[in-house]
Order: sequence, then C-alpha cells, then structure tokens
Amino acid sequence: METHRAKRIEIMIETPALRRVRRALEQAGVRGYSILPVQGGYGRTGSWSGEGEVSIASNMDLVWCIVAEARAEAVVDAVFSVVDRQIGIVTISDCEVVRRDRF
Amino acid sequence: METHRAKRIEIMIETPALRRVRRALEQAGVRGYSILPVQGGYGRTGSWSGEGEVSIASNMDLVWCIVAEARAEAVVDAVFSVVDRQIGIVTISDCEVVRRDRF
Amino acid sequence: METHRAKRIEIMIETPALRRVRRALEQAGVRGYSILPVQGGYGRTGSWSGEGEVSIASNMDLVWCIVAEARAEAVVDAVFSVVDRQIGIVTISDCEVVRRDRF
Amino acid sequence: MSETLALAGQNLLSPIVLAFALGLVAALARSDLTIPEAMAKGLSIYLLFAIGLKGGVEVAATGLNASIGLGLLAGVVLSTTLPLLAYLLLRLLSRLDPVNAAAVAGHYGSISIVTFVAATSLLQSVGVSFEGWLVAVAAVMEAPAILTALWLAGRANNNGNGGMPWREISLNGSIVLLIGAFLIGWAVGPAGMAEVEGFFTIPFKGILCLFLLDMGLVAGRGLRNGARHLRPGLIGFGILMPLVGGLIGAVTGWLIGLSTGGVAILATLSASASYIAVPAAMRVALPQANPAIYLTLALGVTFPFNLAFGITLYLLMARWLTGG
Amino acid sequence: MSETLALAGQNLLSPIVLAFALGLVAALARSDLTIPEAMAKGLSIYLLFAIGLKGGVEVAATGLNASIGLGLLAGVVLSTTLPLLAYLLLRLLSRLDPVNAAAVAGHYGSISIVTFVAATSLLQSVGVSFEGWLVAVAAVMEAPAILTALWLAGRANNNGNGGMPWREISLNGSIVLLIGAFLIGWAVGPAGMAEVEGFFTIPFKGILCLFLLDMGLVAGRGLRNGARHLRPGLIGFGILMPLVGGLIGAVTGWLIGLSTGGVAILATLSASASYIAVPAAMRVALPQANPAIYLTLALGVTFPFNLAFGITLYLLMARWLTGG
Amino acid sequence: MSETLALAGQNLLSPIVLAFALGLVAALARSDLTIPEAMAKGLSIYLLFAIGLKGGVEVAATGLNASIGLGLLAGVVLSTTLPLLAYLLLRLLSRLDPVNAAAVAGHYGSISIVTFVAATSLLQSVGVSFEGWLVAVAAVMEAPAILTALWLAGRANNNGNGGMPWREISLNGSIVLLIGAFLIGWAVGPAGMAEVEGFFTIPFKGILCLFLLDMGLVAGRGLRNGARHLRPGLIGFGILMPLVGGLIGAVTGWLIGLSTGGVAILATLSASASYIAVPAAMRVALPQANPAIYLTLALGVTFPFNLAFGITLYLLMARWLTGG
Ligand SMILES: Nc1ncnc2c1ncn2[C@@H]1O[C@H](COP(=O)(O)O)[C@@H](O)[C@H]1O
Ligand SMILES: Nc1ncnc2c1ncn2[C@@H]1O[C@H](COP(=O)(O)O)[C@@H](O)[C@H]1O
Ligand SMILES: Nc1ncnc2c1ncn2[C@@H]1O[C@H](COP(=O)(O)O)[C@@H](O)[C@H]1O
Ligand code: NA
Ligand code: NA
Ligand code: NA
Repeated sequence: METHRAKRIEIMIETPALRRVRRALEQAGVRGYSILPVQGGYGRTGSWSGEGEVSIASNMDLVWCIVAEARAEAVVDAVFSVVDRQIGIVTISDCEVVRRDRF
Repeated sequence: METHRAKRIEIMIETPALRRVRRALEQAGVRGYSILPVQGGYGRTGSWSGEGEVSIASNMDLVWCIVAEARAEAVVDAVFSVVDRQIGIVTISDCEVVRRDRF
Repeated sequence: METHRAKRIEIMIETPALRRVRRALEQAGVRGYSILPVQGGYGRTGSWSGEGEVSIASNMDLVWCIVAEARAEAVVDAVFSVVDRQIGIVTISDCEVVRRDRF
Repeated sequence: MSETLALAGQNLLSPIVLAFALGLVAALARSDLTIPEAMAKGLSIYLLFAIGLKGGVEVAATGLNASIGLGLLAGVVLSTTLPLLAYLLLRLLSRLDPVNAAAVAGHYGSISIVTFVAATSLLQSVGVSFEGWLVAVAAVMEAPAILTALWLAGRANNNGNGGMPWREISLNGSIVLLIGAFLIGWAVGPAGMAEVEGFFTIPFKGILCLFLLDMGLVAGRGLRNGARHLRPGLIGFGILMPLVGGLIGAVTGWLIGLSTGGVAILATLSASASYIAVPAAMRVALPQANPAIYLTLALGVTFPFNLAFGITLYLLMARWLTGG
Repeated sequence: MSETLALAGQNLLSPIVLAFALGLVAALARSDLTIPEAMAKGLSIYLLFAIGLKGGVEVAATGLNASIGLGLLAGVVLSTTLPLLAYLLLRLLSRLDPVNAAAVAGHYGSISIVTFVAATSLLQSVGVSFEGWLVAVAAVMEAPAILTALWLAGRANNNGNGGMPWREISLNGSIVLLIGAFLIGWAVGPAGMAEVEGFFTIPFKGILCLFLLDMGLVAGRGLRNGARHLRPGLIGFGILMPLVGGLIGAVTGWLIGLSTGGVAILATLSASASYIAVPAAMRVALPQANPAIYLTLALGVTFPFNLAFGITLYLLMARWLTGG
Repeated sequence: MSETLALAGQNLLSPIVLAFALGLVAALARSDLTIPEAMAKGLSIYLLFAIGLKGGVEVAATGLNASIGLGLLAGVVLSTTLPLLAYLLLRLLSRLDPVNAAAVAGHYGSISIVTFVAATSLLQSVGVSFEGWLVAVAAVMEAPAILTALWLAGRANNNGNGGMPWREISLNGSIVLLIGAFLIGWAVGPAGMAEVEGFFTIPFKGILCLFLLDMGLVAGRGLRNGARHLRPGLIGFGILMPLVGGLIGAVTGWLIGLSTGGVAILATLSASASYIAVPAAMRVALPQANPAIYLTLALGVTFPFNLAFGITLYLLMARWLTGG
C-alpha cells in the first residue's frame, strides 16, 4: 500500500476554550479534525477528574488532526494564537497516511 | 530499559463500520487493539457531535493498534480494504515499545 | 513557530491498576499527564467492551503524557515497574511541542 | 373545524411539543445546552422498553385481535413499498442524485418510534384507544425499507455498494428491544405490569419530555449543519411525503379493519421517517450517500412537522375514515 | 430559640443533607465511589427542568405578582454589585492577588441552583410558600456577575484577558434550560403539569438526594486537591461572604415586598456561589486565574456551609424581617 | 410440591427475570443492543442507595434485632471461609490451576448485590419479610473473601503477587454506598423515607428490570467471549457451589435465629458470586489470573442460575429450616 507523509497535530485544551480552537482550525483551512474526550489528568494545578462533574470548567479535550506536511506550520500557528493564553498543549508528530486527498 | 521498534496504527472510522474493521484486524492476525471513543469532529460533510445522539450513524471511533514493524504493512492492507469505501482515515507512525512479546 | 523535541509516552493500562500508574508517574516527577477513556478492545484474553459494565474489572485506560526527552527514560522505567506485572502496554514516540517550559 | 383547531392547539401546547421546541430554539441559537450521549441513549432505551411492554400487556389483556396477521403483513408491505414512492417523489421534486435519493427514500419507508410515542400520547389525552399489537407492527416496519433503498441504489449505480448490511439490520438493538419488551409484556400481563408501572407508566410522559428536548437539540444542530443542503424541493418532499405516506397508511389501516386509534397509529408510522436504524445501515451500505442530507431531512424537517401538525392530521384522517 | 434549633436539626437530618455528607466523607476518605459524568449532567438537567417548570406553573396558577419586574431588576443589581463587595472582602481578608480575587468574586455574585433547590426543599418541608417567578430571577442572576469580575480583573491587569466571553455567557445551557422550562410551565399551567408530575414532582426529592451525593463527592475531591490553597483568610471569606450576601439579599427581598419564603429564596440566591456557569467562563476569559482556588472555595466551603447552616439562617432572617 | 412449582413459575415469569433473559438472548444472538456504561453504573448506584436506605429505615422502624452482632460476625466468617470450600471444590471438579482457582474462589465468598435484590423482590411478592440490617451483612461480606483468595494464591505461588490491594478493598465504592445509605436510612427513619419514596420505592422494581436487562447483555457477551474456558467441570462448579454455599448460609442463618426471610437472604448472599468488587481487586492483586474465567463463571453461570432457580430454592430451604 502506498502511503504519504503527513503531520498529526494533537492539542490538549480546556473544554471551555474548545470552541475557539475549533474556529481557529477551521479558519486555518484544515480539512478535518476529531475530538477525543479526556477523563482526567494531573498538572501544575493538581489533579482533575470529569467524574461526577456538572460543570465543564475543569475538563480537557484532545483535538486530533491530520494535516498535510505543507500546511502543518500554518495550522500550528493559528491554533497557538488561541492556545497561547490557555494551559493547552500543542504537539506535532510525523505519520503516514493512506489517502492523500483527504488532508 | 530496552525498547523495541514497533508501529502504531490509528484508524478513525465511522462507528457503523467499526465491526468490519475489527474483523479485518483480527483476520490480519493482530495481537490486540483498543478502541477510543471520539466525541465530535469536523470534515467535508460538516460538523458532528455525539452529544444527545441516540443513533450511532454520525459517530466515529478511533482504533489504536500497536503492531510489530514486520506485520504493519499486511495489517494496513487488510484494514484498508474495509476502510476504502468508508470515509475513515488510516495513519501509521513509529513508536518504541517495552515488551516485544506482546505485538 | 519554534518547536521543541519531546517524547510522548502512551500507556494502555487496566483501569484497576490506573491508580498505581498515576502514582508512579507523579513520583517520577512528570509535569503532567492526561487520561483518555478506552471503550473496548481485543487481545490475547479475548474481546472486552465497557458498554453496560458496572465493574471496572475489564476496562482499560490510555495515559497520555508528554515529557522532555531527557526525562523520558526515567519515566518509562518508573512506569514499567508497575506495568510489568499487568498486561499494560507502554509506547514511546517522538513529537514536537510548542512550549518547552511545560514539560 | 373549531374542534380541529382545538385538537391542534392542545397538541401544540402539550409539554412534549414545547420541550421539543425549546431544544430546537436553543440549538438554533447556538446555546451550549447539550444532553449527554449516554443519557439520550438511556432515555431511548427506556421509551422502547416501556412502549413494548405496554403493547404486550394490552395484548395479554384484550387478546389478539384477528387482524394482527394482516397488520404485520401490511407493515412489511408499507415499509417495502413506501420507499419506491418516496424515490419517485424525490426525483420529481428535487435534483437529488439517485444514490442520495435512494438513501433518503429508505428513511421514509422505515419508522420513527418517538413519533409513534407522541401519537399515542395525543390519542391518550383525547381518550382514543388503539390496538396494542401495533407496537409489533412498528418493529417489523423498521427494516424492510432498507432493502428497497439498497435495491434502488444498486439499480442506479452498479459498482461499489457495501454489500447487504444483514447483521446491522436483523439484530438492530431498537428492534430487539421493542419486540423483546412486547413479548415480556405479553407474558407477564396486567399483573406483572402492576409491579413495574411505578417506573414504566407513572413517569413516562415526563421522561418523554426530556427525550423530546434532546430531539429538539439534535434536530436544531442538524439543521444548522445541514441547512445548505435543504433546497426548496427537498423541504417540499420532507413535508409532502409524510402527508402522502400518512394517507396511504390510514387507508391501509382502515382496509384491514383497525379502530380509529389504530388507523391513526398506522398512518403515523407510515408518515414518519427513521432516524436510528436506517442512517446507521446507510452509513455502511451506501457510504457514498451524504448523511447530512438524509439526517437533516428526517430529523430537521419531517420529524418536527409530524410532531407539530402531522399526528393531529393523521388522527383527523382516521376519524374521517372510520367515522370514529 | 428551641424552634431555631429544631429547624436546624430538621435540615441537618434531611436525606439530602445526609447524602451530601456521605459523598463528602467518601471522597475525603479516598473511596473510589464516583458518579458517571453523564449521570451527573443528566441529574442536573432534570433538576433545572423540573424547577423551571414548577416556577412557571406557579406563575400560571397565581398570576404575576406585581413585584416580578422589581424582582428581576433586583436580581440583576445584586448579581452585578455583590462581586464588588466580595472583591473588597477578599482583599481585606486574604492575600489573594487581584486577578484571582476578581475571579472568585464573580462566583459569589452569581448563584448556585442546587442551593436554591435545597432552600425550596426546606421551605416546603416547613410549609412556607414563595413566589414561583423567583426561578426567573435565579436565571437572570447567573451571568451579570461575570462581567463585573472581568471589569475588576481588567482594572488590575491591563494586558492579556481573553476578551469578553459573550457567547459562553449569553447562551449558557443552564440559563437557557431554566428559562425555557419556566416558559413551558407558564404555557401549560397546572393542567399540563398534571400530565408530567409523575416524573417532575413525585421522584424529585429522591433524585435531588443522588445529585447531592454527587456534589459531596465532587466537593470532597476538590477539597483534597485544593486544600493547600485554603489559607484561613480564604476560608473566612467563604463563610462570611454568604452571610453578608444573604443578609443583603434578604433585605432587598423585604424592600421589594416579597413573601417570607421569597425573602428566604432571594437571600439564598445572593448567598450562594456559582459552580457551573462562572468557572467555565473564567477558564476562557481569565485563564491566568487558578481554578483550584475558585472551585474549592465555591464548592468546598460555601456550598456545604449554605446547605448545612446558611439556608436555615436565611429563612430565619426572612421570618424576622417579614414577621412571617 | 405444586406450591413449589408455583413459586418457581412465579419467579421465572417475573418481569425482572424475563428482562434478564431478553438481554442474554440478545447478546448471544449478537444483537447490537447495548446499555451505555454511564447508565449501567447509574442504575447500579441507584439500586445500592435504595436498598441501603430501605435497610436502614427498617432498622429505624423495628429497632435493632439482638442478632445483628451475630449476623455481622456470621457474614465475615462466611465470606472468609466459603472461598476455602470453593477452592477445594474447584480443584476436585476442574483442572483449574491454583492461581485461577484461588481467584475464582474469592468471587464465591463475596456477594452479588443484584442477586440479593432479586431475592428481596421475590420475598416481597410472596409476602415474606426479613431483617433490614441484612443489608449491612451484605456489605461486610463483600471484601473478606478477597483476602482468603490472595492467601490461597500466595500458598500456591510464592513469587509475584501484586501485594495486598488494601485501598482497592477497603474503600470500594459499592461498599461505601451501601453502608452510607444504610446509615442515612437509619438516621432519617420512616418519616425521612416518606419524602424520597417517590424515587427510591415507587419506580424501584421497574428500574431493576432495566438493570437486569443490562446484566443479561453483559452476561451474554461474557459467555460468547469466555465460552471456550467453560469446561464441564467448571460449569458444574458454577452450579454446585451456590447450592452448597446457599445451604451453608441457610443453616447459619437458622442457627443465629433469623426469620424465614432472613434465612433465605443469608443463603442467597452465601450462594451468590461477586461481579464488581472482587474482579477489580483480582485484576490488581492477581494479574496472572485470567479474568475471562472468573467473570464468565460468576456472571455467565452462577448469576443466571441463582436468578432463575437458586433464590427460589433458598427460600424453600429457609421455609423448611424455620418451619415458616
Ligand atoms: N505534560 C503533560 N502531558 C499530558 N497532559 C498534560 C501535561 N501537562 C498538563 N496536562 C493536562 O493539562 C491539565 C492542566 O494542566 P496544568 O495547567 O499543568 O494543571 C492536566 O490536568 C492534564 O490533563
Ligand atoms: N484530517 C482529519 N483529521 C482528523 N479527523 C478527521 C479528518 N478528516 C475527517 N476527520 C473525521 O472524520 C469525520 C468525517 O469526515 P468527512 O467525511 O470529511 O466529513 C470528521 O467529522 C472527523 O471526525
Ligand atoms: N497490540 C495492542 N494494541 C492495542 N491495544 C492492545 C494491544 N494488545 C492488547 N491491547 C489492549 O489490552 C487489552 C488486554 O489485552 P490482552 O491481555 O492481550 O487480552 C486488549 O483488550 C486491548 O484493549
Ligand atoms: Na414511514
Ligand atoms: Na450569589
Ligand atoms: Na457468596
């Protein structure tokens, strides 16, 4: 199977700021992204857990986005302008994808 | 700690087609895989969200599968024969694992 | 955007043993980690699914942890001492992160 | 006439219709109000179990009406043939391509169980009874339409369908639950029902309210996302089809000798469009079809129309046909 | 005096307070007892819908009291100004920096709907009625405090706020649900309510128990995680502020002519601190503020205080002011 | 004899047993019917809270029976020693290796709370009462068996156990909830219960139905996945052990002077096998043991057996022993 190089951008972001990250990604022209739930974690502000929570205030989400290598930098810049003020984490890594036309 | 090179195959697939992907993976002889829920996303057909949904029709899932390097290509081929007609995304990337006997 | 090399450690672990993995990570001095729910899977002991489950006995979770390259090995060693006896999987891969101060 | 208006008003001002409207407005206004997925699925399981149970208990109490065999047969025939009509209407009214038209058509042959529940709730509040075994008819109407849709799509498009989704169809959870609960109700009868009515009867209508709030939210979100697909021809179809389907269902019900309430229910089933079983099957069997089209039409146009006006009309049709 | 003690005892031994205590103790003892997130959200949706509905039905039954306009105005004014007082008290009592102080202050201008429910439950068990439209006042009090908090933070800190979270505020799900259910209740009135009270009235108090069990678990977990932030000055604030806010609310209620129950409710709203809408808005608008501080204070200190003692005191204040 | 058959029939045709059967059949037939995890956990929390509460209220109403101390002691002894018997039987009947045998044995010393609930439901429908504090006995029986199992496994296998899972055992959520609700019920008594019975009593049996539907689905899925481990010897154990355990429990209950209902309940507790607390503890403490074996046996064999036949037999044993 022929594969193509692409970038996987993963953004761990506070749920209340998710709407802004989504808008930034869409404006940066990504072809798609997916959101994975996160159920708890630990960081400088201590531990949190989504269990029993009515408020989304301490929740995080993971945005999982496959982009063509050429676009990756522009997308990261766009996202970072939102994430900068939040506690979110932006990671980029290499991957191979099977269909190039999708990214 | 000694580590071993392996491949991480991640498949983003429509939930209604998940059963077929699972069968393909099992028939391709993977030693294991795990399924992560996806709660929403955005793509060429617009946005979707699992919230409030009774039907699984617009849901996606992420299949997370660690395989030995040698098997990776065969696994990707097997999965792709299912995914081909769906909108799913198949990505492959490198990783190191601690115990080789598991993959 | 300037980025920095880091390691992404992903640990697939049985939910009943999650507490021990968390403690190991915290004692190894990671700056943070996040926990993603897993909803089902397949392995040597057969298939499992979280659906309808009251007990967490057959559940797994994915711990997602970004660490500085220099710390990665120590963290993996610490985690593995817990995971060793469990069926968990520890994978390590490369990534780039935007803010170095967080890891 | 004024009686008709009173009926319509009574339906429009019921808590369940207003709860749907609240959800719809909230979603269209982009409120962040959402119902957790597990809760929505839980409400749906409750409703399916409760109505299956009630249908079965009714059958246990009143005995099997002679027309049950006819009723089941009518259900299968309606579900199989209504998609043909829908396909024709779609091709006439809109420019939808054949594959998408086939996918949409499949939804209209199948049924929406919550529309069924809303109709039974209206019947109950005006004191009209209906045959309990129509729950079983609802169950048998869920799936056959899918096969017709795939046949239509196959005619249009020789290559590349996903193969028959037999497993997806035959053991669909909502059908299993409905039939299973019906059989349980039949087995335990009114005495068994008495033990559990504190859960399956007393809070039923209130739980239905929350479910319709959720339906409103999902429909509103679907409309926002899918609005660009809704050309006038499609919207026209989304309103005309339930009217035509409802009329056919009503006449069928009258021909096989159903009561006034039964005719109204069979009309409602025929008029309603699936939003659970069919879309999931289409996603596997017709992946080329665009879900934004069929979901928006079924959930964003036809469901609200039926809830607000359709079920009142089908009851009027039934009264008129049966003189009831 | 002995009557006061009896009232306090009755409140402390109610199933809902004990359920909260159970959750708190379980979490502090590090039990692995947890309530699924979807269930907690579901319970909260149920409670919001049920109390909105009841308020609306009440208004439909008794007609609009002349003071509703005044009541809504009072709500907005209280929500806008209480944060100023809170900020002042915080700066006096604790060494919290301005941005964190502003964030905390915002929580105390807004309201906690479950504290409101607990108060109505106490009123009901002692047979005191209150104006149904206070539900709408609760809704209008949720958001204005956020703006005051951001203004306070902006004064302290010129750079880098996240901009006004208008969308997050204006279409907050819990406000939409509360107001929407209130309007539905108003529209359907007692007759409509009768249809759904098997769900929204009969099991209400028991469902509230489970919700308070969950609140206890979340509060206990918050305390364990945030305890190191709770210096004595902050704890003092967390208890003093509801007393002062409650008194101001009570006097305001009395001035605008509310009934005894109404005065107690307005006092409770003023005394309570938000744990849903405000923290989420702060996370976006004031990301520099530490959530562990404001969440621990609102949920771990003020909420338990109000539940155990505050609402009893506010009722006593109300009786004393109105002579009721 | 015919009375016995009538009792068995009444139990088999109860809505809760049929709901379980529906779930089992649906899962074995590979239907995609599933209950969301959050809903299953929510139902379980409801049941634990409701039965804890009822037990406590009963104690508040009738006072403490002198035998409660004896009952708790008996519970601890049964839970500690039944695994020894189970281990012996297992080694005789099957070729299970020592570590897996120890893990399985631990499950049979502990209890299944839903089996307890099913038994109380049967008792209620035949009008037999039982000691309310047996809920507390159920709670104390959950954990001791784990220690015996680990001791057995340690004897067999000197290296590499995961250490005592003290935290996992002592603060297990279901034990905390059961005991906590029991204490709340005791504190609030019948008057407090009256406030919340619209939720904890009226819909109880219906909610139990849905929970058993879920149990059926999970058991069926477990059977499909674990069937290859179920050699005849193991199946034999899964049916013999509850009979022997039930008899021992019944005799113990009779010796300590329980009522007929109480004897039936203690027999049921002894006969039932844990599917919540023990498997989770085993996963940490005995990771070498195969979960497919112990889960399939407890949930796929013993639970259905007890539900369908066991609890009827234990009631008959109790009647025979106490002459009740
Ligand atoms: N290095 C990391 N790796 C993975 N997740 C992290 C990391 N740092 C922070 N997080 C997540 O972000 C949340 C907030 O982080 P903090 O602001 O450091 O408390 C944590 O609770 C984790 O869920
Ligand atoms: N590039 C991408 N990265 C991550 N997820 C994607 C991507 N493209 C599509 N998806 C996911 O697949 C779903 C359907 O995609 P589409 O068919 O393009 O609408 C989206 O809603 C996303 O959840
Ligand atoms: N190679 C793998 N890739 C991803 N997940 C795995 C893999 N192997 C095992 N798992 C997960 O671990 C669980 C238990 O594995 P096992 O002990 O092999 O049955 C499986 O059900 C999967 O959820
Ligand atoms: Na139809
Ligand atoms: Na306030
Ligand atoms: Na036992």
